Amino acid sequence: MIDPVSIITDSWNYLIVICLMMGGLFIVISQNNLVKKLVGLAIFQTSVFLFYITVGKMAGGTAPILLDSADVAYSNPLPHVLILTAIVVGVATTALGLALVLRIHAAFGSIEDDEVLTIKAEAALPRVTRAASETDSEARS
Amino acid sequence: MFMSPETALLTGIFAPLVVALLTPFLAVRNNWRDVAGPIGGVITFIAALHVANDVLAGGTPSWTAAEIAPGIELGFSVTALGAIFGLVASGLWVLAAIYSVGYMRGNHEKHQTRFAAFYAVAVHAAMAIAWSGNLLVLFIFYEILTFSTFPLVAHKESKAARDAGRLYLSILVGTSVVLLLPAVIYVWVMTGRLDFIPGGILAGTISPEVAPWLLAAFAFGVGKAAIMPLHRWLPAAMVAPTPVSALLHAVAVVKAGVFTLLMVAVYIFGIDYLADTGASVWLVWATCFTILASSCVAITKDDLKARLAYSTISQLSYVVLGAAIATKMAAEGAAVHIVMHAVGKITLFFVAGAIYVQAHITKISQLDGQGPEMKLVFAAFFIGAFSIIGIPPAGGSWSKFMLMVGAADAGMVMVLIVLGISSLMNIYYLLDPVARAFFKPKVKEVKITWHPLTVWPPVATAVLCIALFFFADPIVGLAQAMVTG
Amino acid sequence: MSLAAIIANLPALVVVVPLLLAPVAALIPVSGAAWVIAVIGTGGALISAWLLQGAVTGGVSFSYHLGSWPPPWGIEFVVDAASALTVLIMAALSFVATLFARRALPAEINERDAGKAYSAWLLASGGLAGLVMTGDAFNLFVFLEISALSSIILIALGAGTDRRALVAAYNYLIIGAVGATFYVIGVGFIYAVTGTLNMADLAERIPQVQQDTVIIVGFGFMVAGILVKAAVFPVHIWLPAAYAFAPSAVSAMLAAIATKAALYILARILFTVFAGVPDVTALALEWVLVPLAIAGIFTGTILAIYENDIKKLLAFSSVAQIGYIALAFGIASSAGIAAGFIHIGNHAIIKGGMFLAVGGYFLALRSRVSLSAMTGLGRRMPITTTGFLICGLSLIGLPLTAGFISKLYLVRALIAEDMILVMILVLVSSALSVAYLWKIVEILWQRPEGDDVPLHGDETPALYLPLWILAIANLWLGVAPAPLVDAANRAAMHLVGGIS
Amino acid sequence: MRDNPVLRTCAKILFAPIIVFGLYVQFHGDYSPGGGFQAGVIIAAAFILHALIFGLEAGRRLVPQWLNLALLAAGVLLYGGVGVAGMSMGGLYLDYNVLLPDPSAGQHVGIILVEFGVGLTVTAVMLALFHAFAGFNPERFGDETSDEADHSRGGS
Repeated sequence: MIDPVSIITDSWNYLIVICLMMGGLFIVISQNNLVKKLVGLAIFQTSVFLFYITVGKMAGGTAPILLDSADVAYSNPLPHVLILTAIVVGVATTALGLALVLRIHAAFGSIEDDEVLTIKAEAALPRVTRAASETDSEARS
Repeated sequence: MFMSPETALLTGIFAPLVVALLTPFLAVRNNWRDVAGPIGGVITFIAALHVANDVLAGGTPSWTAAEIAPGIELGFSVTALGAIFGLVASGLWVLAAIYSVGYMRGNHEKHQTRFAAFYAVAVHAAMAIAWSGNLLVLFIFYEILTFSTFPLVAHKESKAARDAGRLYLSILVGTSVVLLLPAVIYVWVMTGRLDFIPGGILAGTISPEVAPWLLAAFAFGVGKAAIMPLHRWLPAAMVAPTPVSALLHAVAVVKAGVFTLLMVAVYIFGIDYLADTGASVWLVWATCFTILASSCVAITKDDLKARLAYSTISQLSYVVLGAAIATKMAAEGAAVHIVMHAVGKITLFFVAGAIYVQAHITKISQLDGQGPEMKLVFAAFFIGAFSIIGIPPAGGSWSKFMLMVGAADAGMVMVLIVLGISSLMNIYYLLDPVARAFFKPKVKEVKITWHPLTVWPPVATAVLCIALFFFADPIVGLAQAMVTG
Repeated sequence: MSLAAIIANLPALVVVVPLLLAPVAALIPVSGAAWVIAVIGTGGALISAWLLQGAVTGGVSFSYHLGSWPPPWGIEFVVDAASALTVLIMAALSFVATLFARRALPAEINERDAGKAYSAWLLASGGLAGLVMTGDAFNLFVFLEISALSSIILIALGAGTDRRALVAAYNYLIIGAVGATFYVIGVGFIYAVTGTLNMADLAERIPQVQQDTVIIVGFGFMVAGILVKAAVFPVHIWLPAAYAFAPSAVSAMLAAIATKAALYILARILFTVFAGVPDVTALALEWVLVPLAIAGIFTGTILAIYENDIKKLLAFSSVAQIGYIALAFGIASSAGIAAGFIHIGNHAIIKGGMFLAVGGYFLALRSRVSLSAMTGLGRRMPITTTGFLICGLSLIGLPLTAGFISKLYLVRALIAEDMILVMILVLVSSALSVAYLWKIVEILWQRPEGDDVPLHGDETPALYLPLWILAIANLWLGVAPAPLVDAANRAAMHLVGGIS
Repeated sequence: MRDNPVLRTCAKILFAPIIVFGLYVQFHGDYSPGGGFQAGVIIAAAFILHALIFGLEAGRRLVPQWLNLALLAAGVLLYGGVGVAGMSMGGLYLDYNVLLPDPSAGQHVGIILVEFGVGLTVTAVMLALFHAFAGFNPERFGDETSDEADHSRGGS
């Protein structure tokens, strides 16, 4: 009943969205590197942007700027506005994520999730306290 | 009459709390602190007498603070059964307070101030349980009683004491939170009320198929009633100093348990509803099993307090049995048995503590031949044991008689047989220590030190055991008021 | 601005006051002055929320049109019994947490960051308020991210005492962003078939839509996204670390209000937006929400029993408590939803209070509060500990405390729907919660083996007063719960009214 | 890159036109495609270009950190202030009609002010982000293990 060829020809935009979405999510889940995770997140979010825009696009529609003639088909402007907002949110998320990665790198010396996890198990005290306790142990030995 | 019943009600409930709050401040002088308990006890007991008097005259003293949900008020209201329990708890507190001073000082226990304060809080909770206005208030003070006795049980702060305390707490709190509270809420959801009405509130709102399950939730939710297999906490609690075992684990705590069950049977289910639906038949057999099984265990125990503890478990089931038989006479017998057993068992525990303080003996096998050295206390033990066994002229004979008549009314011959066997076993394991003390040769030379404050209270309660045989009328009157309403 | 203008603009003020004071706070380098701004911001929101609650008590609900654009074109703020109650609870709790922050926050973070920290603080509380007020499905996403990003910043500030806070914040960021994006995908699907974003309008149009599959998929994505934000099992994994490593004051605020807003949205989506397709929501309620809630209750409780770090223990307990709220909503009767709202309020004051107490311990000990570190603190910090205990008893739901009222109404709702098995599970879990609380209580009064660890400073009112406000609220709502119960009933009636 | 004359000259030439283009996008936003978000990014690009070519310190001299933060806050406050002004003049939050006696003129004023606020904030945020990442100093936050931290990261 559903023709695979017609899916590809008629809904290629949705297929791209799906591919990007799944790819991005997969990267988020599977990658150990904290920066790569953020890249995956960005791809995942971008797929949603594309999804909204492709939904808002009307075949043969023009940009939604008011024209004088009455029989013009406009594309839906609302999704674009929403996605503008979503992009801003995405930028903020990515920026905050990268800032956290920098701080993690400074604090743990690694941005690999599994390495950070093993360090976590060790002393996680702030620098001053730990340095003090280390000098203590050195003095004793 | 110098107090209105309402004033008496509040005095009786809050006087122990005041004592508890004052105790840390009075602790600057040990004598001030130690006299506060007995004085508070006397005030509470007088208040309890007033309240009981008013109830006998047909009144219902009550006081309400707030309403927390439709049909659930925070307040107190005295039922006939509550009046009985209030009398028992407050009256015996007077003696126990005097006794505990002697015991704690004689034993040079640590943290006596903390002990005295929590002791008073426990009595406060017991009084509030006795006079609670509805099931929820009863539940609240039931929990307060549990928590306030934990520091008493774990008083020695040793590992064994703490482990025992933990077992004590986990069984009592666990059962009450898992079973009792849900049962209370279920009753509220189905009937929209929780107050105690003679004749019960469940008839017509809860189907007979559910009733046995609900009763089971109550029976096992009230861990303090120590129905097997939820009895383990009571022997464990015996690590506490003996005044605690005496007042709390022979009177206040365990009686709070059976009192709760009796209240539930009489005022929530209603005797007639129980009899009509047969919801409590299973409970008759469960309690019969507990009576016999714990008597068997008691015989094997050499530790005096452990033997008394198992005897308590068995006697508690007498009360629950009275409720489960679901005839008027049996319920009355159960109510009277709360009093008689309390007086008898506190005597026995007092004696156990007195022996420990004076001679540092805890094992029955070491009592051989010690009788002549401690004549008074063994005489008290003898009379207390008489009351528990149910031999005239001790008070316990009334309650056992009423329970048997009640069972006969219901046509439960097996119950009669169980009660008979149990009495025989009682005779063996309760009179055995006395017999050994007087008729066997000494096995151990001990130095006896004389502590009068630990001797006169058991003598007083022993006298009370005899007195209750001849003056049981008010108690029986209140018990009759309980079933007739 | 005239009084009349203020009254007319209350719905906006709840959100705008904290949000607009946030940049002001960021400009102030002095910690004390920035704190004053934060108090003004959260206090202003609290007063507005209080007045709003008064306005809806009569059963009226009204909508506030941002920019005077009427819905469904413009964004509206919806003020009804449900949103007003939730916003009041959240505003009150964030105000109390702000009071606590004066001493607590500067002690745990870098002094020069204090202004920016309070800025994020105000953004978080304003964003969460907006989340509840908005009647626009996409605007909701924006507020979701405002509150999430600022919460993440606040959590990362915990790095001043423990660097693992950074990892916790990062994980929350990733999981939260995926959740929020799921929500946006869902909104996209629904928008594609209805052409509207206004929630009330959506509720009308969704039943008329022919493409059932799109509705189901959109609904699924939206609910999944919100469940992540609400930290419902099994997507709660960001929560324990985030609460455990954030600064004390932040933990208290987030634990009290952050997930509550998401739970409210869950109720809104289930019972108003998708009210027209009851077969779809019933499926989600019966086969997803209720089982997950019960699984969460047990997982959280059991993990809490075996946890040694007290903040993590409380966080696991939060997972369990969120389960109770989700379960109450899962019952889907008006009694159940009312029970959910009651517990939203009660759990906020319970867990807020407990985290404030732990904050007090932390500042006295100056180290992570593990169980062993707490040995004997009951004797040495009696005021804090008593407050902690009151909240703790409320957590297990003993009568006379607010927690009991929650349990009472939850169990009543379960019995009324004949969910006896679930009721038994709930009660067993609440008995299990006694286990971890008792573990703490015992240690608090145990005597230490050796000498007492030295404490940094005595108990001061600045630290225990906020805690006691909540402790007294616990007792008060346990004895006289009528205002909360009535408000919750009105909220439930309002939401379920959408179904019939 | 500081020594490359081609880059330096191009940057000098481009700097002003980029800002002008940004302002055009900014102030035409109410009539045609454009607005604060886009304009803010464009203007920030000019400053970032400047900092890339002439160094972080020069960039910081041009827009000091305090000014950056002040602009960031000012933009949000301008946006919110317009909303509050709407409230105080008898309308609802962000109601532009009441700002001027003529609703149409009020709409223009309102949207221009709001978009300007957005533009300011976006410019400031972009700059702040750039400086935060480019000027990140691991020593400030790090511990002993951060020795292998990438010191070459930076603006020059």
